[in-house]
Order: sequence, then structure tokens, then C-alpha cells
Amino acid sequence: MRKFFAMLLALVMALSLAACGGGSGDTQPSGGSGDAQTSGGDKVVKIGVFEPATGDSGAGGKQEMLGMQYANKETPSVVIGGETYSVELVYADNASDAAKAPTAASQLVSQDVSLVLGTYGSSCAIAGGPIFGEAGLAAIGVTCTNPGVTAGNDYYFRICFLDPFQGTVLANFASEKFSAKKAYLLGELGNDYDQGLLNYFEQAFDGECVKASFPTNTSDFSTYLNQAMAEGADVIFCPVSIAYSTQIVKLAASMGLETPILGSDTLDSNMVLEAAKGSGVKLYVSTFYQEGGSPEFDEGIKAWLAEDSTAMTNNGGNDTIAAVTAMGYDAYYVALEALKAAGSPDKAAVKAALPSLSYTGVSGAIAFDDVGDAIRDTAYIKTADNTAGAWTLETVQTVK
Amino acid sequence: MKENVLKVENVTMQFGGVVAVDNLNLEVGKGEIVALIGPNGAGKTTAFNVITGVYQPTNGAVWFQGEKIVENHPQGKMKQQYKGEHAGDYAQVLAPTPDKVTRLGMARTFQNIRLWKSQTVFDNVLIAKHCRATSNVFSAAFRLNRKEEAVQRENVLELLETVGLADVKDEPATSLPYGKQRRLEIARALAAEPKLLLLDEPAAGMNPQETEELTAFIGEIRDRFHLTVFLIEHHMNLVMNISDRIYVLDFGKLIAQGDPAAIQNDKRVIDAYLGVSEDA
Amino acid sequence: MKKTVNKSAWAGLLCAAALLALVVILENVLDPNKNIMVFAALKKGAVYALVAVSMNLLNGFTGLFSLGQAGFMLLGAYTYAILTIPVSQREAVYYIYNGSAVNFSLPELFGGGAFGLVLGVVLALVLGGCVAAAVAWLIGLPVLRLKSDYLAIATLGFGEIIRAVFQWDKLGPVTNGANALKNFPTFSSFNITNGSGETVLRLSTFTAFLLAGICIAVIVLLINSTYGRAFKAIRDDEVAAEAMGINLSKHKRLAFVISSFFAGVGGGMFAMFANQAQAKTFTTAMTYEILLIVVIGGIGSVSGSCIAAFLYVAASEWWLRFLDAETFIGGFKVPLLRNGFRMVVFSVVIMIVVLFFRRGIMGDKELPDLLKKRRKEGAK
Amino acid sequence: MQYAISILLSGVSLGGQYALIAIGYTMVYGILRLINFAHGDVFMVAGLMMVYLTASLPLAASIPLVLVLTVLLGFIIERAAYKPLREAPRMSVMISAIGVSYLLQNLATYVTGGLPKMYPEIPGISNTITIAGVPTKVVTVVTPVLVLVLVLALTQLIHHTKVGMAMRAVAKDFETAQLMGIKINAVISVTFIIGSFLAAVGSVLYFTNYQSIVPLSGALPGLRAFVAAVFGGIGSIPGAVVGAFIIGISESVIKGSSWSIFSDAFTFALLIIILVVKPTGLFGEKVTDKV
Repeated sequence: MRKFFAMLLALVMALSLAACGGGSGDTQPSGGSGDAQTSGGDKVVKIGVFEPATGDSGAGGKQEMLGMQYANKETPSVVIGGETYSVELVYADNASDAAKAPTAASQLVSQDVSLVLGTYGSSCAIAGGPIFGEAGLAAIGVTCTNPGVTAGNDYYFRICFLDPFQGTVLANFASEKFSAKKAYLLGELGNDYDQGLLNYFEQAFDGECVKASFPTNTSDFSTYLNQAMAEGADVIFCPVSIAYSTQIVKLAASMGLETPILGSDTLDSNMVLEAAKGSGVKLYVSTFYQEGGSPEFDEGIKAWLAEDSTAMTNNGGNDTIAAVTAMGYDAYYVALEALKAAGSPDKAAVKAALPSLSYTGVSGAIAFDDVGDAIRDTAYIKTADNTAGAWTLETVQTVK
Repeated sequence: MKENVLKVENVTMQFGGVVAVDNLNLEVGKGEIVALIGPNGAGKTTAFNVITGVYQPTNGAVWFQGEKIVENHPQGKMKQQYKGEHAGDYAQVLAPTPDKVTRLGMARTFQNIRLWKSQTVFDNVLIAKHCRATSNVFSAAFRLNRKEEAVQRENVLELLETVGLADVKDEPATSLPYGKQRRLEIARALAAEPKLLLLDEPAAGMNPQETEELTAFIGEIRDRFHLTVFLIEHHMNLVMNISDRIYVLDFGKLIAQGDPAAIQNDKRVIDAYLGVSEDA
Repeated sequence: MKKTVNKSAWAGLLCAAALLALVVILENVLDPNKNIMVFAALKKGAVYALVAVSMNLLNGFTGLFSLGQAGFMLLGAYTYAILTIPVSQREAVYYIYNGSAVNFSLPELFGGGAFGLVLGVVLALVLGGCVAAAVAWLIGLPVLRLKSDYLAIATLGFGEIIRAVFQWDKLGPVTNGANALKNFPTFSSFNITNGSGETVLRLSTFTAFLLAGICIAVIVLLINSTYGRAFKAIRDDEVAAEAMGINLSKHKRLAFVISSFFAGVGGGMFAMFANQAQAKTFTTAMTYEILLIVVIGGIGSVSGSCIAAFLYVAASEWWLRFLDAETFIGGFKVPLLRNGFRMVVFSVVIMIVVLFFRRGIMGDKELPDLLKKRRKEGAK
Repeated sequence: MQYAISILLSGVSLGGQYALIAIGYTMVYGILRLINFAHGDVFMVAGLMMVYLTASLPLAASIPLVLVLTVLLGFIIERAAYKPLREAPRMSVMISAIGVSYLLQNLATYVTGGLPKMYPEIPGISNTITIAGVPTKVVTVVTPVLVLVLVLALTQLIHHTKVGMAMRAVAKDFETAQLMGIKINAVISVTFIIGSFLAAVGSVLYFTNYQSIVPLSGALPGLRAFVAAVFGGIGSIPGAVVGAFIIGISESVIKGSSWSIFSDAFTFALLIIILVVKPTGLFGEKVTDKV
């Protein structure tokens, strides 16, 4: 019996090898949540969504996808070279794990997408990048801010600002707003995003920095916050992922921490906002988009969220719009522009069209430099209004 | 007496407050078959374990082929607790691991058969040859030791033929009947090319006929491989038939020694065994 | 007797060669983009097969329950990456630390080109293995004295310690701190391109198979040698093994060091597959994954580990992916299907294997054993 | 000074929470010789259940319900994943434990959709108080007291009841206990029930302090608690408690120092040193192999 079992498995393997092409084409995830308007005769162009739906960055990835899904619902078709194509989003979950990113990327390549959007979290982008590069498939990074994503990869573009920029912006803000002389920097051990930002902040900050790192899956931040207080830090800078930042903010709220907390784009999430609600935590985050920047978009997406309960859940249960959602929204339109400019859904043509593209989205003007990075010099800094449970714009910070 | 192969000198083995072996002295001469007997719990297997390096004695020394291989004296907490004698006589600490003792030329079998269960009969014996292999791990992995390997395999085959297990060489060791498993364990010990063979109750659980066969077998291999045999046994028939000399242990202490006839008539031995029903 | 051994060795070699040839042909004949999943799964499968076999050598053949595999893979991956990142790329990779403290690259030292690449990569992988082996030797001194689950938890702890050390900021110029090492030669670097940059011969999957195959072959040779037999004796009965003259500490350390060596090589290959090396990838979860592969394949079966590695990778990352997508059949929304469902199904499958097919796919048998038996039965 | 107090406070409260998890590990190990890798995840699931139950039920109903459900979960896990493997080698059972842990984590990911969940506020213990000038939650003070009470109750149970006697007998010698007519399976179930119950209590305390729950929330506290159990001498309940406090406080101290990235590494280094120097831990009994 067991022998038979073994033989069977071996056989299945052999067969799968032989029939490899067939299997990968079977999966046809629908775009968005039940709004597939693909009618029979239409031509379809596929856009790959390379985002984490699970793991540490799952929450952020989902919010980023919301933007794309909403944009897809808003504009489900595109005219390419005179023909109307309906746009289909094809998803691959990289599980926030760099070890799983290559296969997730391969999945998209095998499904014949014209270009890829994503991913939230730079290390997955770095791991998946070469796969896209090899396949000649262009990828547009939405909110992956690590310089390593585009450096050395001709096929990776991005529409957001970079960590060095963000770190500098926040360091300047800390000095200007709080006249901070001492900063407590907290990041996740081994997370390049956190550590990178901490480094840039340290470099740009005019004053003393105390750095600390916590191991992955930490859920007890009280010692760190206590340490920050004991050190007499003027600001706490913690550019950590949503899972940790909610805990830090929640803890800070319960401790009655008065030191302002600075965060990066990851903290721009309504889950963090929720955690701070009703407390005296002073929370400032730098981000790509501030609600109110495009009232039309705000209204539209809120209406959509109200309609679609799954989307609402993925947004953290309320309709505050995260910057990553706006970025996802813009990324979708950039992708459409690229398709239009290319005049064909062919991935090589799309790639060729990207460098010279420019588009003005809800988060501002988007164009690419020679590395493939967005040319941007503005970041929004917003603060949490803890009574209303909403973000308010603090300042718009630019760096030359 | 001929030159001795094994000498146990003032060995005391104490576990906490319990003295398992108390000041044991014995000698095994070259080519002899010597038996160690005694009621259950007398400390026979413990003595074996001390000789083969499984336990480190609390005090005393063991000599093998004229060389001191084991020595110890009470240390630490044991200094106060020690109940034995000759505490001051030994200063050195010599504690070889069992494998080292085996490589010196001593091989043993176990009271409860300990064969390598997943291996075939052939491999069980072949593995015992490993301690005599000279090749290092690289030459072994890359088959540079082909000659040695071939010689080993041949030797094992010969050995299996000698002990009458050649026809079952590819069977799993555990599929053998009990008597053959005992025999295989002895064959395995022989493969380690010992000078001294220690058998821990080789006839345990055997019926009279099997015991008889085993008695003949032990004599046979002694002659063929020029061995010295030291054995623990409860089957008095076997013991009396093949032993040149016998040592008797009771409560860890040596109570008698001598040839089979003398032991059979020894008052202390009879007393020690009284009330203990032996199936001999 | 001797002859049949030789014959089966030749047969094995022939099969391996045929498999490699098949891989090369498939990779070049099939559309590389449409079938990229196949090759991604094959490459990852090859890497995992090697690591699983190395773990099996320890857990299955020597009976040492160690959970340090990911830690040793990390050592191999980092060594490989640090030694092979092109000098011109170092500035970009180590951008936080303004360049690397290691300022050479093995492939370039060997003069670059195809020859330099092959030699450099192989040497870097071997060195990665050696670093892992050396660390294993050190760790083994205290740890290998521990028994079963204590050993498991201690090695698991060492894996975590290694990870923390590599993420340490102070070592940044060497390890790049928390940042990923990248831009080193990957499997795809072995694709042969013509002058205009077009790929004429794809050898990336072939390279993965060849490297893993050679390593696994060496492990198999070792297992079937006198040392391998000694390992199995230790697994079956430690006391008897020691009594038969097998030096326990020496042999356990040997098995630990060799297993770690191949885990290190596997780690280097994993970096080649993943296009980057980052400490946070090599978590306990990865060790568990490999352990599950070993269990599914059968503890004590090399071919089982190999088959299970491919099945595991293909199932978890490819075949079951459709479970993650919300699917509509007609107007009907298939229930339960959404993100994360794939892993739920997958872990249920694993539990079923662990509970009901306890001996795994192969038990402790090898593929040739099964074929032989079949033939024997047929003859009867 | 304030800083030192705050570190000590968080260390003590952390230690108490680890202690509650560690007891589960140590009891199971004492009886089955199994590192129950899923225990940390049971702890996490208890937290998640609380989140989902309080969404629709009042707190007074959901806390007991969580305790009951967690106990049930522990019981089911034992019956489904460990009992069938009673005769199998120890490694198989351990692998099964890893499998269960994997399953629980993936299930949690599926249910939560990978989003962090916020633990509800529990009136009374969520409030902030000030001790020696350091603001902290009431739970920080409640934890060690509760741990002491529970441990005392547990020791009473083990030393003065029939079930307790059976548990001690099984821990001492599995086979003999079975021959003496002790219902092994019942004893093991009781062990898992007690362990899960304490884990559930621990989860209420822990997540009140650190409110966000992700599927991996149980993994690290679980591992640390296990280290604590080994540190104290596995199988010994006082050992587990003492070990947990030591681990909790030292973790807290290291995190407060400039070596914070090595806090986990330190925990494991401590474990390895203990294992090598005194393999049976602080309070463990010595075992000798029989040849």
C-alpha cells in the first residue's frame, strides 16, 4: 500500500513536470471583489499584483491592494493601440517572506502579465526583482522605499520617495518642530526597512541618537519605551511595521507617554490611528498622501469601502484612507498610462515606455529618473488627532 | 596460573549511598573461561560495566593485558560518602570511554540483547569492524578504501559462516529467533577482534538444548580465535561445564572463588543461593 | 555481490545523467516565461532537497535531533554572498556602511568570464560549507553531549544566536547588518548568452540540479561507507555502538559537522535561488519546514527527502496557490477560498501525513530498494 | 532609578506571564517527555478567541468562555495529535507538535486575514497606576500575585489529591504507573487541561499588557517560556516559575541596555550554558541511563 502511495506520488511529480504549462494557467483570480466586468469577447490585459496578503506586512499589503482594486473598479478597461482591453489584476501573495518572494514572482511571470505592481516591503521586492528582470517584465514599486530595490535592476521602477529622503525629512522635522536634541531610535532587528531608516535619520539628525532594536515577533515594548524615557529622549523615532507600531502606540497610550513619536510611511495606517485614539500620544508620521489631497478620490473610495465589507475589513474596519492605498491607486493608473504609451500589452513595450512616462496622480506628480526612482521632493507629515481618530496634516516637508 | 589478561583490583562502585560492587578483586588468565556468578542484584553487570568503561568506578583499578586502563578514587561529595576500602591507594584518574576499551581488545555482549535493529545480520557484524578500520572519513566516502572494505566484508562473511549465520546474512537482525540473536551478538563482538570476550548472561532465556549448543559454541570460538572469555551466567550447567574458574559475588562482595567443583561445594555459595530458586 | 554494487552504481549515475539532460532539454524547449513556475519550483526543490538530505543525515541516519539547520544555511548563504558580490556592486549593496570591508570577489579573482564564474561560485559555496562546518564543530563541543530534545532545543537556540550576530550593526561592513546582500551570481548567471544579450542556452535549473546532485551523491556515498554504517549504529543503539568500539563523541561530531557543511552549501544555493541573502529569512520556521520535508519523505531515506522536497515546494508554493484566490464558478463564490487558506490546507495535509503516514513516503527505504523488491516479486 | 524600577516591574510581570506558560510546558514534558511546541500557539489562540468573543459578548461572559474553550483546545490537540502517537518514537510526537503549531498559526492567519488584532481593554487590570513614580498597568502588579496563587493551588492539587498523585506517578514511571492501573490517558488529559488553562490565564494577562495579536504572537513567548522551564529543571513546577522570573527579568534588563538586539540570543545562550553545565536545570532530578 505504502509502496503504491510512493509510486503514485512519484508519478504525480513526473506528470506535473510533463504537463507543466497547463497547471499554471488554471488559476484565474478575479479582479477586486466580485466586480469582474469581463465580458466574453473583450481582450484582457493582466496586471500582476505582487503584494503580501499574509505575514508581517500583510496589513500594509492589503491596504495597498485596496487602492489598486478601487482603481480597477473605477477604470476597468483601457484603450491600448486603438483596442479596448479589460484590465485584470492577478495576485500573488509573497507572504512578506523573502524566501517565498521568488516563487510568488515566478507565479506572476507565468501568468503572462504585462507589468507588475508592488510590493509593500522592500526585501520582498529585492528578492523578486531579478525574477522580473530575467523575464523582461517591468515592475513598479508602490511604496518600497529601500534604495536597493531599483539600484542595479533596470526593470524595477517606483513611484514613491526613498528611505534616505524620508529619514532626512523626519530628522529635519524633529529638529524644527520639537527642537529635539536627543532622539531614541527603535527598529526591528534584521528588518532592512527599519534599520535603513534609522541610519538615515541618524545621519541627518543634528543631535544625539540612542538606537535600539527588538527581535522579530516582540510584543513587549515597555522596556524600550521606558528606556526612551529614562534616556530623556526628545523624540522617539520608530519606523516599524504596522503590527509593531500598533503595539508601541497602544503601549505609549496606556503609559501616558508624552514624548512625541515619529513614524515613517508604515505608521500611516488607520490601525495605528485606532490604537492612539482617545489617548494623549503625540504621533507624527511622514507619508505619501494626506486625505483631502484629492477630495474626489477620497469620496469615491470611501463609498466603495462602505459598500464592500471585505474591503472595509482589509482597511482595518474603518474608512480612513491610508497613504499606501492612495499610492496603490496611483500605481494602477501609472500602469494604465504605461500600457497606453506602449501601444501594446507586450511587456517589452511596456518596459520601454516606462522611463519617459509622467503622470499626475492623487499623491502628486510622478516621473522616473535614470535609476527608475520617482522624482519627488515632497513628503507629507501628518499627526494623529486622537479625539477625532483621524489624521490631520501637520506640514509639507521638502528636501532639496 | 598463566599470564593474566584481565585484573580487577580493589574495585568499588558506589551509587550515592548504595555500594553495588564492594572491593572486588579478580583475575582472568590468558585462554581461560572464567565465570562470574551470584544471585540477582549481586553487582555482576555493574562489574562488567566498570571493566568495559561504561561506569567509572568509585575506587580501584582495572588492568588489561598488563596495562592499567581504569583507575579512580573517591572525589568531591563521594569523599565523605565513601564506604569502601583502599580509598587512599589510588591517585590517578583513568576513565576511558567504552569504545576505547573495545579498541584495546575487549568486546562484550549484553544481558538484554542490543542488536542494531534496523540493520541486517551482515551489517550488524560489519559495523563492528568499523573500530578496526583505518580509513578516514574522506577516503571512506570517496571509496578510496576499497581494499580495506573488501577485506572487511570477506572477514565478516567468514565469521558468519563460522558461527553458522551465513544463510541468514541478509535478514533483518531482529527477525532472527532468540537463540540466533544471541549468537549474532557474539559474532558481532568477535568482529571487533577482541582478546577478551565478555558475555553477559549469554544463555538467558534459552531452553536446555539451546544452552547446550551455546556451551559448545563458546568453547569452539575460544579455541578458534584464541580468546579469553569472562562471562556472567545463571545457568549452572553451562557455568560448571565450561568454566575453568568461577568467582561468586553476593551483595557486591566476592564470597568465593575456585574451580567448578570447589564452588559447587562451597558453603557460602550455597547459602547465598538458598531461597533463590534457580532453574539450573 | 561486488558486481551488483557496481552495476547499481552505474545505473544510478546513468539515471542522474538522464535527469540532468532532461532538465536541460526541458528548460530550453519550454517557454521560459509560461513555465517559470516549474523551474522556480524545481530550483527551490533542488536546494531544499540538499538541505533536507543534510538534515536527514543527522536526524535520520545518526539519530541526533538537531534544529540548527537554518542557522547553518545562514552561514553558508552569507559566506557565499560576501565572497561573490562583484567589487563594483559593493558600494551599492553596502550603501549604509559606505562599502564593504571585504573588497574582493572570488569570480573576479579567477579572472571573471565563464571560467571565473564557475570556479568562483563553486569555491564560495564550498567555503560557505566550511564556515558552517567550522561553526558546527565549535557548537558541537558543548552541545552534542545533550540528549534528544535537549539537543534539539539547544541547536535551535544556536540558530537564533547566529541570526542575531549577523544582524548586529557593528558587523555591518561585513554582513551588511539587517540589509540584504544581493547582486551576487545566481543560478540565472549560468544561462549562456550570446553577444547581444539574448539567452541561447538556459542552464540555471541544470546548475541547481547539478550542484545539489553532486552534494547528495557525496552524502549517499558517505552513508553507505563504513562511517555511515557507524552513524546508523549510533542511531539504532548508542550503548551497543559504543561497546563495539565506535567513538560516540567523535562520530556524532563528524555527522554534525558534515551535515552542517552541506547545510552551508545548501544555504549558499538558497541565496542563489532567492537572489538575496538576508538573516531574517533563515528563521526557525525554515528549519521546521525542512524538518517536515524530512518527515514527509521518511526519516532515514535520502530519496524520500528528495521527493518530499520537490512535492513540498511545488505543493506549498505552486499547486495549492489557487486556494488563496477568491474564485467564482459561474456566479457562485467558492466558500473559504481566500488569502491564507492555502497554508491552512497545507498544514492539514502535513498533519495527516504526520499522523497517518507516520513513516513518510518512503519509510527508511530508498527508491532502488522498492524497484528491486518489485522485480523480486515479479520473478516469483 | 525610575528607569531601573520600570525595568524590574516589566521584568517581573513578564516573568509571571512566562511562568504561566512554562508550567504547561514543564508538566507535559514531565509526563510525556514531549516539548509541546504548540503550547505557545494555544496561548496565542486564547488571545484571539478573546478578541472575537468580546466583539459580541460582554466581558464577564467571554473571559470564562475563553478559559473553557482554550482548555477544550488543549484537550483536543492532545487527543488528536499526540494520543495516536503514544507508542511512536519521541521524535514523531515532537514533529506532530511542530505540525500542530504550524496549523494553528496558519489557521490564525486565515481567520485574521493576517491583520493584527487589538486585545480588548479589561476594566480593572488595564488601568494605569503609578508605582514609585513609574506609570504601569494594574496587570503588572496583579500578575505575580495571581501566579503565586495559581501555583500554590496547583501544588496543592498535585500533592494532596488523587489526580495529583496519579500525575506524579506517571511522571516518575510511565509504564509502571500504567501497570498499577492508573488511567494514563485521563492523567495526560488532565495535564493538558491544566496547562491550557494556565496558558489562557497567561494570555489574558499578557495581551492586556501587549495588546496587539498576530499569528506569531505565541511563538516567541512560548519559546522563552520553554527555555524558562528547562532553566528551572524540566518537570519541576517551582523550577519553571523561578526560571520564568529569571528569564523575564533578565530579558527586560537586556532590552533596556545597549545590547538589546541580543536579548533573545542571551536567553538561548543562557539555556545552552545551563544545559551543558547542569543538564537537569536548577531543580531537575538526575536521571541515569541504564545499560
